[in-house]
Amino acid sequence: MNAWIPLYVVIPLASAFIMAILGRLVKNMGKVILLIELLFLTCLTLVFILNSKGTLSYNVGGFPDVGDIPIAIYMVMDGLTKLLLLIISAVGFITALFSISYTREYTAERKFYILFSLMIAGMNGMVISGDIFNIYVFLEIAAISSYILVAFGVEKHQLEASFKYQVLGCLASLLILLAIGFIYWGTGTLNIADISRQLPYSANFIKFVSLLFLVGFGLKAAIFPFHSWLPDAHSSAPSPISAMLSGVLIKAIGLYVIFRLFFNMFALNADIAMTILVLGTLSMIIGGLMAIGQWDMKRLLAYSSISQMGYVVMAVGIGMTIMVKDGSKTIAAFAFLGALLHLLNHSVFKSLLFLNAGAVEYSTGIRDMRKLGGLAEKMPITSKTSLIASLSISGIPPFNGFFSKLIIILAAVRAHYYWLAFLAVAVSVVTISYFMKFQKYIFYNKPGEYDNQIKEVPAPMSIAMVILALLCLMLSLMVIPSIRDQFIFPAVNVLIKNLQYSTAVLG
Amino acid sequence: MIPFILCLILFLIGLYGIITQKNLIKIIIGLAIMEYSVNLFLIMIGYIEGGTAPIFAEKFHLNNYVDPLPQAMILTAIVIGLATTALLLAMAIRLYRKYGTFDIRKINSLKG
Amino acid sequence: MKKITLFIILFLIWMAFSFNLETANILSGVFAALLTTLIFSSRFLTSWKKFYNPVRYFWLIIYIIIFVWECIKANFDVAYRVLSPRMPIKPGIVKVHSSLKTEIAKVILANSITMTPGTITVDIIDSDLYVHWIYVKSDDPAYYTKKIIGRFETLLKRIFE
Amino acid sequence: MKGMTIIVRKVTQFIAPIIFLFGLYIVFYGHLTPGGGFAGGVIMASAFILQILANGEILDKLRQEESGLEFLESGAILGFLIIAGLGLIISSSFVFFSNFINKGIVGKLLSAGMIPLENIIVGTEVCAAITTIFIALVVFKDEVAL
Repeated sequence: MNAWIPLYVVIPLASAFIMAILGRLVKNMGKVILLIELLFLTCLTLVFILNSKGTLSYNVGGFPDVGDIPIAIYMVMDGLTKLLLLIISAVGFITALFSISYTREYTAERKFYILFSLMIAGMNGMVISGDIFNIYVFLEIAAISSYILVAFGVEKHQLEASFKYQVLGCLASLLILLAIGFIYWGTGTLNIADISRQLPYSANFIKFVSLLFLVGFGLKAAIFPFHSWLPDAHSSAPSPISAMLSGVLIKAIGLYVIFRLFFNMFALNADIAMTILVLGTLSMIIGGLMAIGQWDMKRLLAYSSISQMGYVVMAVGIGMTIMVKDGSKTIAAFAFLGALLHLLNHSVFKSLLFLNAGAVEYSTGIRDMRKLGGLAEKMPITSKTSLIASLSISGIPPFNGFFSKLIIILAAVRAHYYWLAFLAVAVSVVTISYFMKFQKYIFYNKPGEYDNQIKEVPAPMSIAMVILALLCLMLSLMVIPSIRDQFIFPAVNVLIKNLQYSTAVLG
Repeated sequence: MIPFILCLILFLIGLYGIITQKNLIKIIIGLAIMEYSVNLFLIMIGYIEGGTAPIFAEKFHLNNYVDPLPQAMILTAIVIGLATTALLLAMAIRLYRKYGTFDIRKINSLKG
Repeated sequence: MKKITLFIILFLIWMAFSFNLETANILSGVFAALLTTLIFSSRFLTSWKKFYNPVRYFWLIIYIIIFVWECIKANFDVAYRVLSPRMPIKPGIVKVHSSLKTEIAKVILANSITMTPGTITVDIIDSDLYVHWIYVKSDDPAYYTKKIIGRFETLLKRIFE
Repeated sequence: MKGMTIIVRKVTQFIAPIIFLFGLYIVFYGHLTPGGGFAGGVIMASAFILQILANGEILDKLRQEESGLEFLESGAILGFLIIAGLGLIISSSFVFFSNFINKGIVGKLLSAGMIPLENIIVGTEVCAAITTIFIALVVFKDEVAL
């Protein structure tokens, strides 16, 4: 199986440049190649999840270790990686399906698919790479293509949002690079597994570097004090890209790396754990409260992303604090289960909501909720799928959002963080309220003033939305123990058995 | 020690530029300055007093050459920095076409 | 023919860069020179025939000697003006009429003037050179034309025309 | 865009091919001397940039050149991936980026296995990319406001 690992980077990169060459000769080549590529990657990931246990590692270039110092670039595939790869390729596939009709309005349609594929390559490479410098390189590939995709329509607000996103993104990348420099200075290696073996180095050094990493990747993940770019960038982008950014990108290039670095690279640290817990809680509350006041539907969804990511970060923070205090591993595992399940679920329902918003915008050309209304009869598929997504994100049974939120709240209670459990419930109520607003003003209020005849969106868009809505229901099955053990538990194990990473990778 | 302090000062100059300047181009220049300071920091990590270049030649000593890995990292970082700077400049030109100004206070169609 | 000229020049430059006579090096030199020739030949100098005239090279050597001599003289002149406490400068831009016909000769003349300390060519418009001079000795056009470009011009005519 | 004065134009005519040749030299000797694909590619691109700046170009022609360069760029990256992927297929243990060509004697031009090939591809790519960036910025600046 090991030889298949580099394909996660090779295939998206190669197909991007094949599109660039063949795309100008054959029309619609890009769409076909992108869909095939993402379908293949999804199947490959499923095969990996179902067939292989434990950690796989692969060294690029085939240089053998000298003594016990790893020289080659490592690619590592463990439970957490597989989960993220599944999210990236599956949501990517559905979003690409949606884009087929959505992108017709663009003049440089071909380039959209090239950049999409490059973004996939960057995220895959980032998730799969085993050393921090390659994480930085792939981070930049993903980030640069996302900067361009945000501004793809070259309208006023898109350019402005993209510029803001770029300045903060560059700042984050520089801080990350600086932190990587410090790590190399302190340890003389870049391989994550090898760095974690070089422990212990001085506590102040670790705190300083962790702070740099936390700010850098916090900016990429839009955790609370660093979130200011997200509402602009995610709401201005073309809708499939908003779905990719909110559903996948902030997880793959932000949260994933935070988990990987703070669990597997650094030893767990009480201060960092507390910081993560507090930041997660704050972004959960503030994102939720900011979302209520929004009238632009995509902006509302963007703020809701901050809030939902806050849930994930908070749950991970709960688990971290328990593990730092040497508390019960079962409760910590429970918290991580909730976090990762919510990560998976959020990628499904948030991309679905952004696709719904995109469908509404595609048909009516309006994004302001006050001018919309009464679309439930005219756009039945969009309306029903968005209802499912809204119920799911608000945590109504039997949809997937309910289970993950329930697990997070239960974990908070079992860890004796009663006030966090209370806040999580309260924010859940806030979530319900702003999604009721979303539903009411777009689909059920009195009809707005539309110039043209409103029709349901074309077939590929509807199919994409229906698949995601079905996934919203099906992911509830993740709580069944046998499925959970197959999909989520390997990922939870990576976080729980945080010190076994280096032995698993380097042997 | 002094080179590291100078490097930090360069970093702070760039940060100051990003935070205080109102002109898009000046913000980009601030970012570029920060990037150079980080690159400079990386190259100083690998430096050895009196070390030779890490090239296999007659004068090569196995125990006295500067670390080539930070240099490879910097080359990569420079390429990435080139891409980001070029993209930022392209965006700035497009923004100038739309708004007719580089002043960030007048570019504010996004609110909330 | 223009392409062959460019090719030969480039190949010689390649050999000067690499300075070894391995087969692989010569072959790569041929390849590199060929590629460069194909890309740049359309924009290369039009008067390539002059490269094959040995008399011109002779005059070129003489020109270089004279140019270096003029440079040394001008260096002392400028050094005197810089070091002298009274600062005897009187800067100004003068328009110098050149009787050179070809563009390349005019450009070489302008560059020579610029490289000589104390004078800088600002622009060439048709056959007039605008020269910034550190000490404008006289207002008489005949005088300063002779002073600035007199010795260069005759030689350049022999080299390039 | 407009060109520059006759001095710059005439000097460029003579100097641009030499700059380009020097870039090629840096690329070809990348595995023996300091430099390599990236540095050589930048030098090569500077020859083109110098020419465009000195002589000036018509916007339509620049657009045409840009699309041609895009083709070259994508092809170069694809070539790099193919070379890297050949290692995956040819070498016995499925090693991505494996250096399977004979490595030769240190110090000779034909040595170091695939590294010279990779240098040449990187040089092409960087040259095309930097020229594209320059042309794109010129086009953005000169085109009529939308």
